[in-house]
Amino acid sequence: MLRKCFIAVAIVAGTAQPLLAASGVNPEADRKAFVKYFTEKFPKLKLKDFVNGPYSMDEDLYKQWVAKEEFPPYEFTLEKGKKMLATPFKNGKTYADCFENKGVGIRQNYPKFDPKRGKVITLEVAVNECREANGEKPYNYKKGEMAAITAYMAYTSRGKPMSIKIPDDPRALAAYKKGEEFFYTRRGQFNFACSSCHVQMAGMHLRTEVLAPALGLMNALPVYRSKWGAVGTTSRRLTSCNSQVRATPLKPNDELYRDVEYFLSYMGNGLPISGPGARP
Amino acid sequence: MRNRFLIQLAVVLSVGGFVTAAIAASADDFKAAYAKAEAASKKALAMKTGWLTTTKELKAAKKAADAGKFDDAVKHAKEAEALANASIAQSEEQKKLWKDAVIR
Amino acid sequence: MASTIRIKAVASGDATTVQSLIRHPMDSGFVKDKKTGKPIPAHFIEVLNFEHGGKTVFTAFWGPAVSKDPYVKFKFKGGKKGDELKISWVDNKGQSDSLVAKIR
Amino acid sequence: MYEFSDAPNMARRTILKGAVAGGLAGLTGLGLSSFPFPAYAAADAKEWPADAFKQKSEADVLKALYGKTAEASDKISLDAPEIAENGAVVPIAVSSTLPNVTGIAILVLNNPNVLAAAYKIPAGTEALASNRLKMAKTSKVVAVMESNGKLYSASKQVKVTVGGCGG
Repeated sequence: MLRKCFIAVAIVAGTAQPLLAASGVNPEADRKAFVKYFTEKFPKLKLKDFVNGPYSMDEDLYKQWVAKEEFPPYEFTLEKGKKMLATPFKNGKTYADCFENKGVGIRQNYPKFDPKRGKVITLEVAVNECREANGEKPYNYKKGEMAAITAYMAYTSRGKPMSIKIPDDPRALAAYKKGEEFFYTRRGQFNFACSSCHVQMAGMHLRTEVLAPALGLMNALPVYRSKWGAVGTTSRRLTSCNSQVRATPLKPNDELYRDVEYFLSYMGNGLPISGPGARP
Repeated sequence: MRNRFLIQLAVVLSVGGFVTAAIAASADDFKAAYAKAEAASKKALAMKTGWLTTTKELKAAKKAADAGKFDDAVKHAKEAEALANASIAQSEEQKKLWKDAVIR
Repeated sequence: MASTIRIKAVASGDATTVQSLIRHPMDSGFVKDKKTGKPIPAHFIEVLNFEHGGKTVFTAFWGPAVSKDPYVKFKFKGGKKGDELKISWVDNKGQSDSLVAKIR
Repeated sequence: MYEFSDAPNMARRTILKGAVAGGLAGLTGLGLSSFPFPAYAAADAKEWPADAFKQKSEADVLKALYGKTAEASDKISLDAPEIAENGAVVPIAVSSTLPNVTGIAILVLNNPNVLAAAYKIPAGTEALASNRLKMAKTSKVVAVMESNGKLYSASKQVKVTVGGCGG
């Protein structure tokens, strides 16, 4: 009798703290440590302003950003995305048939874990799966149409808190953990990890650029970069970062890229979506 | 931690340099050196730890060989191999070390 | 084809502030095509004109150093909510576009 | 990145010649031949000051545009960043309290062609213009205004660097 009771308690506790004891993975504890680190490092910055990256940290950059946001250069991309979302496929169906709330105001829920397939589904993957399910060719994962439609979807989610869920499923936790490992692993001839620039050196000037903090970084994606003159996807952001440290970038939409997006998006939970963000 | 790694890398690279300086290389020397470099590079890429500089050296090796400059070609191939091996060593080392960087 | 011209024209007090964004590559002629290695020929808007009440209120003369999808802002006396503002541009290849927008 | 500095002078001239020819040919494309007296003042490629856009120095640009030289004025405000976040899109705004301003020119002295933009300001339009420019490298930016037939200028140094691991 007593023993049964113990088991029941253990199960209840298990759902509250996903696999904590079994795997040693505790995303919520990681997130709290992450937030604490950045809020202590930047005591003057409001939590919600982390999603605007370097623009929140340098007055000269901030002024340039405000000047551009008066009529943002990604305005045409947003219009294109909006049109794409409303345009039916050849079979008459639209993206609205694939997404909850017709694809509007849902960006904050991605990447999400699909328990049926045991896979992390990023917004970009969801877009391409929707296309393929309706007999259309998938988009390139880096730019163009993919960037446009996800930019518009992010725009309709602006201000909503990032709401990534990591369910009590060993496959979800494994993906999260692999993402975390990717984030902290040094790579490339420069021997830099994502975290080297965006944790330890966050807010510092590298040459004259200000390094964005990792906290809230994914909330701004997809992102318009002045140096691209265009909006790019998460895959493009990651391939570009890898190249800069002289690491051979992985293929766009590589499993590790999806995992790191899952990890880093979870770190940004509760912070508002600011995508499509703008960055130098 | 990072310093140790960079020193290792520097040693590997300089050894690669010395070996080639001594004797004039032939097309066969190049082929052998290139095959080894290519194999190491493929292994690194499969481990998702490739370096762009490895690919660059491989290309430079091929270009030099095409121009008949086998000394140069071998030098680039050895450098590519050293870089590929260093990238693999980096990956192995990071399998443990990444945890030290985690925010706690 | 959707118009290449976007306008925000807002009347406030006795003046109207106009902001415009135009979809145009504004190729400088100095950038090389990454695939072909050949320079992308210069292609840029030369003249942009704004007219209100039958009178030109602002004319821009642009060269290839104006950014892609160019932006401009100016302010003129007069103009009230509902008034028409006519915008037109012509580029160095003779392409052009125009739009009639309402002041808000 | 914009490789302004890579282009040899010859190529630059050829491009500009082509630009002028293209602009003139464009008039027929605009349909102006069938409406010789357009009811509205459409953008007219004939007005484009081709010669001024070819010049390599501040003095030559001002000579080509206005036929005179400028004197420094503290009545012109030139709002430009200290460090451009990216040379591809540098927001620059100019305004002035000078009376009767009829023209504004914005020059980037280290660009291959110095004149970036020129604006015609009719009576009733304020002495104000804001735009986004490309800058090849660190350079002095000069704002020039024509007021009561005289030229005045203000300048500011804007630093431009190449992107690194930032963002």
